[in-house]
Amino acid sequence: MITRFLIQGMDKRGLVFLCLIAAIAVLVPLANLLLPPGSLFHVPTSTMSLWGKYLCYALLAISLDLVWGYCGILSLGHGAFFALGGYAMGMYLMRQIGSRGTYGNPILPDFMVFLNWSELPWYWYGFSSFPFAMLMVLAVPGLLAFVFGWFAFRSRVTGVYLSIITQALTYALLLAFFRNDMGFGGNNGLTDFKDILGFNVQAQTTRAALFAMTCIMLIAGFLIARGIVVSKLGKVVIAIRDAESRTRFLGYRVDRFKLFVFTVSACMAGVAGALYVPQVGIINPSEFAPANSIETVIWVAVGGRGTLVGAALGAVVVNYAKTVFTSGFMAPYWLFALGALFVLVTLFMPKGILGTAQDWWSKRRKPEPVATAEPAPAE
Amino acid sequence: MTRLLRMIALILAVALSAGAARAQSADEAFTRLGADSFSDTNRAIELLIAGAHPQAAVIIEALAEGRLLAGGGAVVVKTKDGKLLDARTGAALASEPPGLNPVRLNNGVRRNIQAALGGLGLLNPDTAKRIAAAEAVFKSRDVSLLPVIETAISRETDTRAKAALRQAQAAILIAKTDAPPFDRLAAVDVLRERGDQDALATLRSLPGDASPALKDAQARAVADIEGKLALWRTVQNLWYGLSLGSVLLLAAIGLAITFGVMGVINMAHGEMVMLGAYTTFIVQEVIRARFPGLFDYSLAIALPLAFLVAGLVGIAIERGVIRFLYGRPLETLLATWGISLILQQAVRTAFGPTNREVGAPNFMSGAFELGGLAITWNRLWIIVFAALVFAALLAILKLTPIGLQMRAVTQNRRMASAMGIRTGRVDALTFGLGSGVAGLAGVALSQIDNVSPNLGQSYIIDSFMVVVFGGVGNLWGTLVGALTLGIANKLLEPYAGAVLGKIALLVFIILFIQKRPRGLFALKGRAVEA
Amino acid sequence: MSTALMSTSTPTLTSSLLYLDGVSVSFDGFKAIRGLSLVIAPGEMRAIIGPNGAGKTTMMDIITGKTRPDAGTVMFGGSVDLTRLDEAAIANLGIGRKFQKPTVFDFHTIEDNILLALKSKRTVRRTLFWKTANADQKRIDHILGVIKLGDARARLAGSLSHGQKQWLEIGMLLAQDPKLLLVDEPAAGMTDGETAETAVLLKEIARDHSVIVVEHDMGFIRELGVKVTVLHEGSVLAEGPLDQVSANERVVEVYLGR
Amino acid sequence: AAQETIKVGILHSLSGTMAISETTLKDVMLMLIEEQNKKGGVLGKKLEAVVVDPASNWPLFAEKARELIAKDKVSAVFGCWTSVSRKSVLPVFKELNSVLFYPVQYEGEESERNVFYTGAAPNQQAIPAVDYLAKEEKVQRWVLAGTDYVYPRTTNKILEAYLKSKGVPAEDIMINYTPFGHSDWQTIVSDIKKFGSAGKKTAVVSTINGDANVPFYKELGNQGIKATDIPVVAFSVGEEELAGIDTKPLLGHLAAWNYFQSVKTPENEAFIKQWKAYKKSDKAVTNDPMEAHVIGFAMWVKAVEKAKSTDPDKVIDALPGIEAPNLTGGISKMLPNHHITKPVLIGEIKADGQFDVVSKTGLVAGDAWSKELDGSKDLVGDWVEKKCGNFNVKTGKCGGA
Amino acid sequence: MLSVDAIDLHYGAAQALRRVSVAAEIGKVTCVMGRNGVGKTTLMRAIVGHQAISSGRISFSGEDISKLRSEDRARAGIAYVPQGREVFPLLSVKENLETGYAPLKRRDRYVPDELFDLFPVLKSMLGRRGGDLSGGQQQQLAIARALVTRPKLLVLDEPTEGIQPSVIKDIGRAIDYLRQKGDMAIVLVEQYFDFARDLADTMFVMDRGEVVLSGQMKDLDANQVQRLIQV
Ligand SMILES: Nc1ncnc2c1ncn2[C@@H]1O[C@H](COP(=O)(O)OP(=O)(O)OP(=O)(O)O)[C@@H](O)[C@H]1O
Ligand SMILES: Nc1ncnc2c1ncn2[C@@H]1O[C@H](COP(=O)(O)OP(=O)(O)OP(=O)(O)O)[C@@H](O)[C@H]1O
Ligand SMILES: [Mg+2]
Ligand SMILES: [Mg+2]
Repeated sequence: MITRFLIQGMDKRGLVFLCLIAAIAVLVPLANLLLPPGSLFHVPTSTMSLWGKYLCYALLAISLDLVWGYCGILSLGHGAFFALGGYAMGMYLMRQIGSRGTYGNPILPDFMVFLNWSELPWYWYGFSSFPFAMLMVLAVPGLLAFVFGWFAFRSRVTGVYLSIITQALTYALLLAFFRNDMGFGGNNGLTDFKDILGFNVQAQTTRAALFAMTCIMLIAGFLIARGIVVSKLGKVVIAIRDAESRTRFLGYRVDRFKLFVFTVSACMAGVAGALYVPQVGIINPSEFAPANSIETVIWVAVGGRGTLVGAALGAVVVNYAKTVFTSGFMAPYWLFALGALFVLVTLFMPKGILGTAQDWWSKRRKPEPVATAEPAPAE
Repeated sequence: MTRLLRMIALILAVALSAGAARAQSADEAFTRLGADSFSDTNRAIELLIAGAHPQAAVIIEALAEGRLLAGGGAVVVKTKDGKLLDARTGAALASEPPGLNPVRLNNGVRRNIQAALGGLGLLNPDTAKRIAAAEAVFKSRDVSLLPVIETAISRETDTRAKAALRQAQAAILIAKTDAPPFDRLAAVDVLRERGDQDALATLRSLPGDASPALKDAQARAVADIEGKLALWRTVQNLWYGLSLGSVLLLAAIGLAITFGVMGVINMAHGEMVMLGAYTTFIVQEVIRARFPGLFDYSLAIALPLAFLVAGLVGIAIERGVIRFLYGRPLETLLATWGISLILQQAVRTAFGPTNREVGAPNFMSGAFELGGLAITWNRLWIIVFAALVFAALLAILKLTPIGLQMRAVTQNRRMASAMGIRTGRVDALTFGLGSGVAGLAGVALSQIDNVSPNLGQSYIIDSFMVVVFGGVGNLWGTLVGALTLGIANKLLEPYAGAVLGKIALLVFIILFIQKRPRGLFALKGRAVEA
Repeated sequence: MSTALMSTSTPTLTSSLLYLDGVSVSFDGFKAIRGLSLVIAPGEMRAIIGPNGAGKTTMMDIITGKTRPDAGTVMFGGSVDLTRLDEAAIANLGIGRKFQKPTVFDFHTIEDNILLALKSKRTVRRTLFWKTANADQKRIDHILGVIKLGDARARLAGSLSHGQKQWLEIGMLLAQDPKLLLVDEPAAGMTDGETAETAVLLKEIARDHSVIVVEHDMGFIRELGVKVTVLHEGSVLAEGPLDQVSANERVVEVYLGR
Repeated sequence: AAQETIKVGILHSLSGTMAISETTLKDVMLMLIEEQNKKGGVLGKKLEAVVVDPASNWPLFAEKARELIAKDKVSAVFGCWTSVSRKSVLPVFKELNSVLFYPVQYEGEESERNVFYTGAAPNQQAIPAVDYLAKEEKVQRWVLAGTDYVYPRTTNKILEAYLKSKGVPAEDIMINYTPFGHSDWQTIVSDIKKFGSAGKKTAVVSTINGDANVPFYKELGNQGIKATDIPVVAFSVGEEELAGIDTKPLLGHLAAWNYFQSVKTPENEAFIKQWKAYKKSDKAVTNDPMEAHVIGFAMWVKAVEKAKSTDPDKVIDALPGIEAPNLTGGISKMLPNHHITKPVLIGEIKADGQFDVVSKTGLVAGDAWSKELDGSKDLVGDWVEKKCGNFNVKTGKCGGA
Repeated sequence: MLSVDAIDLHYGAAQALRRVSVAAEIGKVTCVMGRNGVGKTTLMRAIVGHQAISSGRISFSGEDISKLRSEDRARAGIAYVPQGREVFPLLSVKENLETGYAPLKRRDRYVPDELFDLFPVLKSMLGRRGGDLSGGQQQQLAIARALVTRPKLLVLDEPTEGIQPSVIKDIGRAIDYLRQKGDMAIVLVEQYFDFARDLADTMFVMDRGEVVLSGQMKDLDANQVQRLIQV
């Protein structure tokens, strides 16, 4: 049943995407590890970790597309789930440092030592165990999304109201995590990681493995998201997006459907965050910044809302553009370029890169009447 | 005038130099003034006063204003109109001696000067100065000034000045263990009457050896004042809340138009506010450079200009981008985010990344007391201004044909055009109005916040919260939302601290929206779903 | 009230499928429904007519849980209090509705619109692992045939004309296979021929379902040939066979016109 | 000719919230490099600046650092402002073994092999400032107001311990934290006013960061708190921040730094002239972190010349002991703990937005590890003898690793 | 007055109108009939300017208006009562009516009393929001709103849909009254044959995007028309 669920109605686009990521997952680490640095096909470690980061963002974008593109929930707080997953992973990595921290305290992380904490807060317990930490990577964002969604969807908070309270959520978490008293390292966050599962996080092989893992998770996330959207549940969810109350009159418990999708999506975002942290080496409260979540929305819009593959594409394109623009002669003016990119995409590619390409493609093949109506706006 | 000052100095000399050696030579004072050391300068002031130097008042005043120059053994007073006088003699100098530098001040020296001038001021003919001087003594509680105060009280005719002097006297007496018990009891009453934070502090400083009766009186007075102060503190917090609310209102009200009425998720709203603030900066720059006399009117001049600048930029954005996006509100988020990045960077490129100085005109500087309430003028004006903007906007939207057309267009653009409404123009005007109002907010915010390229970013989230909390599309909701959030924030802050207070407020918003999923002033009924 | 032809049989709760008694609702002080009582027996088809603004749609809103009444009883199947349930629960009890203004899922194909309405378990798990069985597909095809949109099955519903959407709504109602159908102005925007067809269709449905139809088209009502309730200003003005009510002075005055 | 250059990375935010502070540091580095090239470069090669914009985004800092080192192959990087940006690039510098010069005052508690700290450690700023206030202003009551992040937290911890050790009772210390970018200071300023009216002389020690300062000072001015009543000494407010405020009401409030533009030394005057010419603006101001870069850059040049190589290992070994003139008339020296010696200056705000130096100490050696904190009082950083950043003198062992 | 000459119209790639020609005269009621989805509404949209035509020509009072924007057509005197009413949901009834002031001169900006004679319900509901009205009330509001602009051409798309019989008669009388007044042309889309037959002077019958039958009502064979609009 599960496999059927995962591969049902796979289309060409999805297949291409899957093959591509699978190929990257195998080839890039190999090219990094086996080929000599001089070789034409050698992938430098820095490039690999950069792309590892992009792919984490891609997973985050897919998770957002699932709720926004298909269910119409414009979450302006998805960064929070990403960051929570990241913190769960960060806590594990912190505990792995053991007594190798600067103060040599076997239990307390450095930031606690120099702020005179005497014992480990209870919520840090258990994070020295990898399975527990991984469970938390899923459970913490998932639970938060569940509780938050349970209230919000039951109260029928929709549209911008929902968007803004998700923003309030991430903003509140931002402020809370900034507080040093919370015990998560305040502004500096968690950093200076040493090992993951006994392997040095900095080591080239570990990086390669993390990269491959990111690809695998991206594939898994994509398959799950796809499985959901092509199933009948996916149709219900789209119906909810376009005419929520009508769906209710058909007997669907709209709140449960939304809650399900929202929670799954939050878990996916959490996994993305967890993979992100060991690759960039730091997790800090600025990941909770509302602007980050808005940016995630923008990746999805750029790539093409409601297309999954497009969301991933958007994340990679925008972040790649950022990487390119922030170096070289463009550096002082890169915001012009990025801003212009956003404006131009909206004006000339209203359905995002993928949506526009798809239209163009289908127009060339078989003309089909297109509805001019738009999905019910979120006000 | 000079004779009067000399006389005061004499009286002071008697008062201050009880134990000091009288026969210090004035020379030492002048040497010390040239030594470029704060402790020497302090000592020199003491010496000048103790020695009742005829030029003391002039020198000290010059020192306070940075007009006292010293160097190469000479000490020179520069008069306000730029003439040079020999400090010792007061004689005019023909040429400037070489190597002169202003005698430097630090807070210690400044305090000494203040005390000296304060002592000098107790008998100043200007009532305001006398009151200020009495206040200074109240704070310093300098026992040695008691006789001067008493002389002053006996001569005083102005009731307010007399009260101030009495309070100063009381402050000294409280701590003076050898004063007659009856006088000290009376002093407690005077302080109780005064009833502010300073009185409380003074009362608390009652020495431990006081008589039981005195202690009892003091305890009652303290309790009395504390009760009163607690009440005032609540009022004060409400006032702060009102003031924060008005700032939020100003920041959000433009958004209530572009987002609330038009449905454009306008992420560039903050940048419109920023443009308003920068317009103020430019206006002030021009005024500083060309028409310094107009400085007090700079904000009045900036207001229409900021409205125009932000409004025109808004219209340009609407015509250039937004108009292609109607019916696709989510895309407006993407485009306006892009625009906001561009505007930020444009301002950064044009004006540099650092803060720009926007000064406060005189009528907006300082504070006044209203009962136990300290009210700063700038906050008061901002509240008034916010109220005016709100009323004007409400009138435009509800009472004018263009307001009606704005609402019609945003509810059903196609049908509005079929009614003959020029939708394009209305859209541009509406967006321009919202942006222009944001520009106005920028003028006000430049008075209390940074004028930097990041200005807008710091308000955008709060603005959205306010509009949504109040209920999208309802101007009254925005008003009540802003005030509620402002006041709640300020009432929470003393207990929870700024950070936790803000978190609590955000959680409150989240919970509140569960109760009222369409904001405070939610529209209800069929019409909304249609 | 004039000499209204009140229903003679006293309504009984247990024998009825739908039972409304003393229902009132007001909006901002305006009383849209006042003391409305209505009983539908199992298997009954009832036509409801009445002036614009009489409260017909509002009554359906109350039954389907969209609007909560200020006062009164609304019972279904003799024991279920509808005022305590939400829309989805009421729909799952077997009450289906066609809206006055056709509302379909614009971004789904016509076929998917029907599929979504198709009677089935509405839980998250069931829909997630749903597989369209042969029987289901047959039923969808059948319904598409009935509403004459079989050729257009793959088109997005958003691109349909007004009248086609009306048909699609009827199709969705059929797919739901509810115990009670609430049909708000099914013939609006249809040609005379289609109106007649709709009447035939409804009569067929009414053989094993209870139906409440609201319509302003007297020809159509006559075609149905069932008991008619006339609403006026939120309460029942008259009830009985069409000929009887249309002879009623008040009904002519407020509704039919001369 | 491409091989003939030595590349120097500049890692300062040019956009986002930190651009306000960091952009000038980029400019000053470009100027220094240009100047050095006029003098013939280093080791006979020209220097080439590589500028990137990490956009006030911490993960981007790490990414850009990696790019500079791995892709552009820079010999050294000058950059970062906030602690967290430093923390986020640290692993990269360690992994790829390169050199970072960090020019900003910070909370200490760090000594890394690959990082050279040219800004002040807490003992080079906070403690002398408090000493000054206690001695010169006779302050007895203290408000420690800061933005809620690591630098203020640590600094305040250190100060609290220090003040208590000097006999200040707990009720005379008020500690207050506000979020980043806090803009409504009404309540806090009135609290400070209240705290200060208890009869004892009160001062505020401000570790308020960045943008929040302007509204804070504006509110102080409006509520009429004068420096003669309650002086404020700030550790993060320099000439640049003051450029955005009307300073008249702030006359006499203080700042503690290792450099002020108003210091009258020939070195400084030359530097200011050069800077104004470079910026083509007579209003251009200089500040402390700029001086730190000047010192750091000079030290790096000397070290490279001493090592006759830009190889990071050689440069790192060569740096301790290197001396370079600072702009306030002394010679700063790189210490084995990778911090430098600096004088501490206390300045009062003048009406023109400059500072009047009211106190100056001799050269103070930067402590990587604070003596006031329990966790770190036994630690020393010594990369010359012990080859260790956190050597515990009690146990005789090197921590970590 | 109005003449539509051989227009084509496409929705995306699908053609909705094929060489449709229709004409309407002042003081006359021109009726368009046809089954569901044959393009009646589309034709009306083309006339009021909500949908761009791909070829052909629409002229009004002798001028080519095919390229004009919808608001300019309204200003030229075309008023529209759309299918589905499209009243402004959040504006009060009064404000809904006042939106019709836009093309008027200042002195004409009032709601003529005769409107309230035609639709008395509206008078009692001036303060209620348009979206709260019942379907039939909204329909009446939509017609009244169109008349506020004092149009020269009134385009009505299925105005009787969802209206109670007595009001249908009223609307019929109103249309008749407007025709009698002789200062406007009326284009009426209708499905309800009896109603159309009573009112129409000229009749156009459409099928699949084309006009398949047209002529003076009195010349047409009612059975033929009915056959065309049957299934
Ligand atoms: N949310 C609301 N707020 C205010 N008035 C309302 C609201 N909903 C309905 N009404 C009013 O209640 C009355 C009943 O409306 P309803 O839609 O039920 O009428 P109806 O019988 O369906 O009429 P029609 O035949 O025209 O569809 C109308 O006068 C309408 O204006
Ligand atoms: N927005 C649209 N996009 C694509 N196709 C459309 C659109 N609107 C209408 N159509 C199609 O154009 C054709 C004509 O539609 P139109 O609305 O003009 O029909 P109509 O004659 O008014 O029908 P009805 O009597 O049902 O109102 C229909 O086949 C319809 O499906
Ligand atoms: Mg109805
Ligand atoms: Mg139609």
